[in-house]
Amino acid sequence: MFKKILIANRGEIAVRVIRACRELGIRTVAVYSEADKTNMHVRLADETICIGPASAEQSYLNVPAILTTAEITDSEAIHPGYGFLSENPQFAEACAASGIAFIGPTPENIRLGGDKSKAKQVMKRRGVPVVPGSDGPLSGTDSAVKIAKKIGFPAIIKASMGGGGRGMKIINNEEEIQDAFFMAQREALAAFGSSELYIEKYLRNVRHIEVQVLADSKGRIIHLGERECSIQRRHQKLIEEAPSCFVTEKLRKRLGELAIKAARAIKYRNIGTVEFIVTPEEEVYFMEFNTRVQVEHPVTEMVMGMDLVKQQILLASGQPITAKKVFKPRGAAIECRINAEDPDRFIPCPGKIEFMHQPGGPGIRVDTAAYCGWTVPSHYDSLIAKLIAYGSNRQEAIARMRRALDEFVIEGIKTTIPFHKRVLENKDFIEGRIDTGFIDRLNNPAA
Amino acid sequence: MFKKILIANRGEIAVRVIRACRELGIRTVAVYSEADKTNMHVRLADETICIGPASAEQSYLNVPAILTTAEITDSEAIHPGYGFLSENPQFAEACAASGIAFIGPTPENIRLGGDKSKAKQVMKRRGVPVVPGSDGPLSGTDSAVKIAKKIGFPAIIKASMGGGGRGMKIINNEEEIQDAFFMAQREALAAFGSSELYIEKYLRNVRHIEVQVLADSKGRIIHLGERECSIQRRHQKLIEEAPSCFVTEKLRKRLGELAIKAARAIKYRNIGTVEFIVTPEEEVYFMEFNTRVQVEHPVTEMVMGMDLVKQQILLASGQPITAKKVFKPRGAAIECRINAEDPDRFIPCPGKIEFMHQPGGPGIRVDTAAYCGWTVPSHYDSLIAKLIAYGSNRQEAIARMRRALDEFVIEGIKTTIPFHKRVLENKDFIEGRIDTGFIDRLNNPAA
Amino acid sequence: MEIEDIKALLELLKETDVTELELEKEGSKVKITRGRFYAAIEMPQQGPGPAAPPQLKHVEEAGTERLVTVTAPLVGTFYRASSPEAPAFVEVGTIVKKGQVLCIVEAMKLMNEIESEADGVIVKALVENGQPVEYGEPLFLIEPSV
Amino acid sequence: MEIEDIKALLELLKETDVTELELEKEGSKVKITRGRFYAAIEMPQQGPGPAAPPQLKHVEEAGTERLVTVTAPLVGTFYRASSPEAPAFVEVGTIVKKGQVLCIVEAMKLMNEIESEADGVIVKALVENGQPVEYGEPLFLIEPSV
Repeated sequence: MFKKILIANRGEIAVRVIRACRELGIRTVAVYSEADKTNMHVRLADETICIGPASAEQSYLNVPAILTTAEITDSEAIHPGYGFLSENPQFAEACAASGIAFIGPTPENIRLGGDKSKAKQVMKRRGVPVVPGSDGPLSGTDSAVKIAKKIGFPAIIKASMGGGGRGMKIINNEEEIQDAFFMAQREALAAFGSSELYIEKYLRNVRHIEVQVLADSKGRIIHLGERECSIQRRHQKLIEEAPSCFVTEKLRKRLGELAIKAARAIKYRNIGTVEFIVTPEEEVYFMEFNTRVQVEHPVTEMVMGMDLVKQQILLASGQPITAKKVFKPRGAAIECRINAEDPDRFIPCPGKIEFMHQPGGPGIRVDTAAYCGWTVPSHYDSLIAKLIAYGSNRQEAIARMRRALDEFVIEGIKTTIPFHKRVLENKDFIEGRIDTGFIDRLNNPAA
Repeated sequence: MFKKILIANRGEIAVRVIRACRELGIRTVAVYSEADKTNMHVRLADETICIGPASAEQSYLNVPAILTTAEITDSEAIHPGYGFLSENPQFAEACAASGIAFIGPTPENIRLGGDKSKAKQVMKRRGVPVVPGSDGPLSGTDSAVKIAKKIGFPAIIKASMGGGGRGMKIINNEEEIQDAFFMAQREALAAFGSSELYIEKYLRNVRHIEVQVLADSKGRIIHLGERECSIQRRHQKLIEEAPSCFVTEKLRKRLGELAIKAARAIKYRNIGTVEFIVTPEEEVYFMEFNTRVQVEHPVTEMVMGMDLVKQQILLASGQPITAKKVFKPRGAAIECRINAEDPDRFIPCPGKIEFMHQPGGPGIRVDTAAYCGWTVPSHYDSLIAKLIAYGSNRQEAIARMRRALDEFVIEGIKTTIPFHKRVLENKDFIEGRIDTGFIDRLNNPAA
Repeated sequence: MEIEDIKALLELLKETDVTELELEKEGSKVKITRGRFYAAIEMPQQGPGPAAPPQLKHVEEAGTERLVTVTAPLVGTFYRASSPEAPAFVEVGTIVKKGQVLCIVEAMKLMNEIESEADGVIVKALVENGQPVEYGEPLFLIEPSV
Repeated sequence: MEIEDIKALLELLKETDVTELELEKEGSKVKITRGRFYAAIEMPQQGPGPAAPPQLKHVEEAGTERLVTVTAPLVGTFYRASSPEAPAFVEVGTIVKKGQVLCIVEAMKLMNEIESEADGVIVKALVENGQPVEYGEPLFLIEPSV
C-alpha cells in the first residue's frame, strides 16, 4: 500500500480524499494556490505545499509544480480528484514517467473517455448501443446535413473533446445546421483546443442514468448499480440519486451488463462511470465514459455501504477485487450540490461565509471544505458543499433532505439551497417523474 | 397519525425527536427553561413555550406546566426523550388522564422497569436467567449476610429504584456488609426516595450487552439485535457499538430470544431495551429493562438502516409492526458521547462554545444541539454531542471515528474528545478485548 | 460618566439581548454594540401552518425603567376576569395595591390568581383575554406610586 | 480620559461579547472594536509522524520594510551553487546586481536560475542548501543600494 499520497486538487474532493487516506493510515500532502492558504484541505493534510498563484493554470493545473512537489515530499501516488488534471492523459503519463502512481485509469482509458466521438465508435463496434448519429467525427457541414436527414430532427452537434455543455448546439431543421456547425466549432476550439465535432439524434426528456464500475489490474470488473442524474440545468447535474426509482430489477441487470461490457471493451482500470441515456420506453444508449471519481459518488456509497475513494486507492495500489456477490442497494440516497451561486440566476457568488451550521442527525452526510469564517474564492468552481440524505426508501430520503436543507445555515453568501428546496417540494420530483427536461418545466410551468 | 407533538426535553434528544417529526410531517412544540432560550431545539421547533426557570424541577420536570402547554398548543402526544420525565410512571398516567398520548410504554411497564429488584423477580419466574442474588428486596443486614454467603463474594448491594451507579456498594467479605448496607440505604433514600435494596453476585470484567426491542399495541414483538455498552466509567456508558464483536450468530439468536421473552413477560409496548450481563463464557444474565429511547440508539439505526424514533412515534400512534424478516445488521457503528467535561477528571465544564466545526464525510453522523456561539448551561446533563461512525466493518468504523474525532473542533470549553481519542487508539479496544473493567485498566495500566 | 458607571452598564447588558446602546450624559457619550455574531443565527421559518408560535413580547416604552412588569409565574391561559360574565379585575388606569389580584392564569384546570407586585397604577395590559401565556411573559406594566 | 481608564475598559470588555465601544468624555473620545471571530479557528495537529510539513517562514526583522525579499517563483529543491563542488553563487555580504544569479531551484530535473530583483547586498540567506521550497517562499533578503 502507498505510504504517502499527494492530492492534486482542492475543496470538498481534496477533503474527501484526505479522509479516505487517514482512514487507511496513509499520509497526505496537500498542494494549494496562494488563494487557498486557509482552505480546509490545507488544514487537514499532514504536509502542505504552496504551488503557485491563484490562477488554476499556474497552480492546480501546473504539472511541473505538482510533480516536483510529489518528488520533494516522497509521495508515492497522486490522487487527481475530479476536474483539474483528473482527465488529462498527459498528466497520467507524466506521473508514470516520474515513477509516481496515478490514482485513476490508464492514459489510454482517459484519452478514449475524453474523445466522445471515438468512444461512441468503439462502443458501437463492441455491441454497446449508442445514440444514432455520425460514426466518428464530422468532415464538414455536408456530412452533418446528410446524417441529420437520416436520423431526423432535432439533432445535436457536440464537440468530440467536449463536456459540461460547451460546444453543443441543438438543430431543429436543415437551415440551422450551417450556423450551428460553425458556432460549435468555434466554441469547441476555444474551450477544448480541438474543433472536431460529431452529430447525433437529440433525445428530449430522457433520463440520464449512469453506472458505477470498478476494475482491478487483473481485468476483473464489477458494477455497483446506477445513479439517476436527470436533474440538470444546462447539462450540469444538480441533484443525483441512487438507486433510480425508474430502474426495475430487469433494467438494472441490463444496465450493469452493458456497463461491464463497455469497461471491458476499453480494458478499463480503476473506478469509472458509464453514462447512459434511457428513454421512457427503457431504450438504453451509451453516452460517455467518465474516467474519474464523480462528484455524485456518495449516493452510491450510501446505498452500497462502501467507500469508493478507498476502493479507488486500493485498486491503484494493485489490490484485486475480492467481492464475490453482486452488490445490491439498501435504501435510497439523494445528493444536492450546494453551490455559492445566486439560486435564481445560477451566477457564482463568492465571498465570506459569516456563519455556518451544518445539518446532522440520522441519514445526513455533509461533504464540504467550507467552514464558518472561510472566504469562498472567485477563482474556482462554485461547489461548496454536498448534502447527502439517506433513507430506508426514496420517500424517507426526500423527507430527510427537506428537513436537512431547512437546518443548513450558510450566511454571508448566496447558495443554491433555496433552489433545492423548490425541487424537493415539487410533486413531480416527489413522485419520481423526472427527466432531463425537469428544470425547464420547473422554471417555466406553462411550457 | 399525530398532527402535533410536544417534546418534553431539551438538548440533542429534543433535536433528534424534532427531526423525526419533521420527516413525518408532524408539527412540533418545544418547551424550554429560561436558561435554554437560545437552544437549538427552540430554534428548530414549529412552536415554542417557555415553561419555567432554569432549575429542572421547575421546568423540564414540571408536570403541570408541560401538560398545560400540551393543552394550550393542542398537542396530541408528548415525547419525553430520555432522562427527565421519560421514566416517571405518574407522568405517563397524567398524560393518559389528560387525553394526551405518551410516546413510550405503559405506566405499568415503566413502573416495573424502575423497580430493578422486582423486575429481576418477574424475569426469573418467567425463565429469563438473572444474576444469582436475593429474590426481591432485602429485609435487613441479616438476610444480606445469608444470601452473600450462599452466592459467594464479591457481591454487590444495589438500590431497587436505582440507576446510574448511585446506591451501589461492592462487598468483598462478610465484615463489609454491615457498613455497605447502611451507606447504600442512605444513598438510595437520598437519590431515589426509597431505601429498598437488593443483593446479587458481583461479576467483574463482564460485558454489558443490550438488545433493542420493538412492540406494537397488538402484542407483536421483534428485536433489532444487540449493542455493546461495556465501555463505562462508574456505570456510565461512554462508547457504544453495534453489533458487538463478541456476539456470534448463535449468541445473537439467544440474546434476541431472551429479550423478546423478557418483553413478553411484562406485556411490553413501544420501544425498549433489555440489558444483559454476558460473561466471557457466554453466560447471559438479565440485568434491567430500559423503558425509553436510549442515548445510544443511533448505532442500531446505522447498522439496521432504520429510524428508531420514527418507529417509536408510529408505534405510539397505534401502527402495527409489519416487518416480516428478522433484521440483520450491515456493517458496524460506534458512538462516542461527547460531554462538556474535563477529559481527565470527568468534571462538568459548562461555558460558551467559541468555535465549533463538525466532522463530516462518509459514515459520519453528528447528533447535537450545540452550535458556534452557544453557551452550555450548567443546570443540566453535560452531553453536548454524539459522534457516530459507520463502517463496512468494525475496523473501518474505528478508523473513521479516529479521523472524525481529529476533525471535530470545539473551542471555549473542555470536552471528552481527548478521552475518546485515547480509547480509540488503545490496542485492546481496537482488537475488541473490552469489558466493564476496560476504563479502569486504561487509567491504571499496572492494575 | 465614570468607569464604574460603564462597568455597571456592561453588567446590566450581560443579562439582556440588547445589541446596541448609546448614552449621552453631562457631556459624556457612550455607545455600546453587542455580539452581533450570534444574533446572526436565524433558523428558517418552519413550514406553513396557521398557528403562529407564541413569542415573548418585547416591551419598548419610553421611560419603561420606572415601570414594574408583572410576569406570568407559570404557563397557562390568561383571563382578565373570574368568569366570562364578571368584570375584569383591573383596567388601564386602575389604582392597585401590592397583593391585589390582577388576573388569572389557568393551568391544569386550576385558576391561579396573579397578584400585583407593587402599589401603583396599571399603565398597560399586554395580553388579550383567553390567550396562552408562557412562563415569564409580561402581563401588565404598573407605574409604581413613589 | 487616562490610559488607565482605557486599560480598565479593555479589561472589562474581555469578559463580555461586546464588539464595539465608543466613548467620548471631557473632550476625549474612545472607540473600541473587538477581535475577529474567525481568527479563532485552529485545526488540531494531524497525528504523529516524523516529517514536519514545510511551512512558510515568517520573516520578522527590524527594518525589514527597507529590504527586498527574493521568493521562490516555483516549487522545487533549493541549491546555493551550480554543483556540489562549486562555490555558492552568493553569501551574506555579497554585493549583487539586478539580474545576477543568486541560487538554483530544481524542478522536474530542470535547474532554474533565480536572479536578483535589485542591486544591493545580501543580508540574509533564508533556506539551507538542498531544502525543498514552496511557491512564494522567501529565499534571500537584499538591502538595496540607494
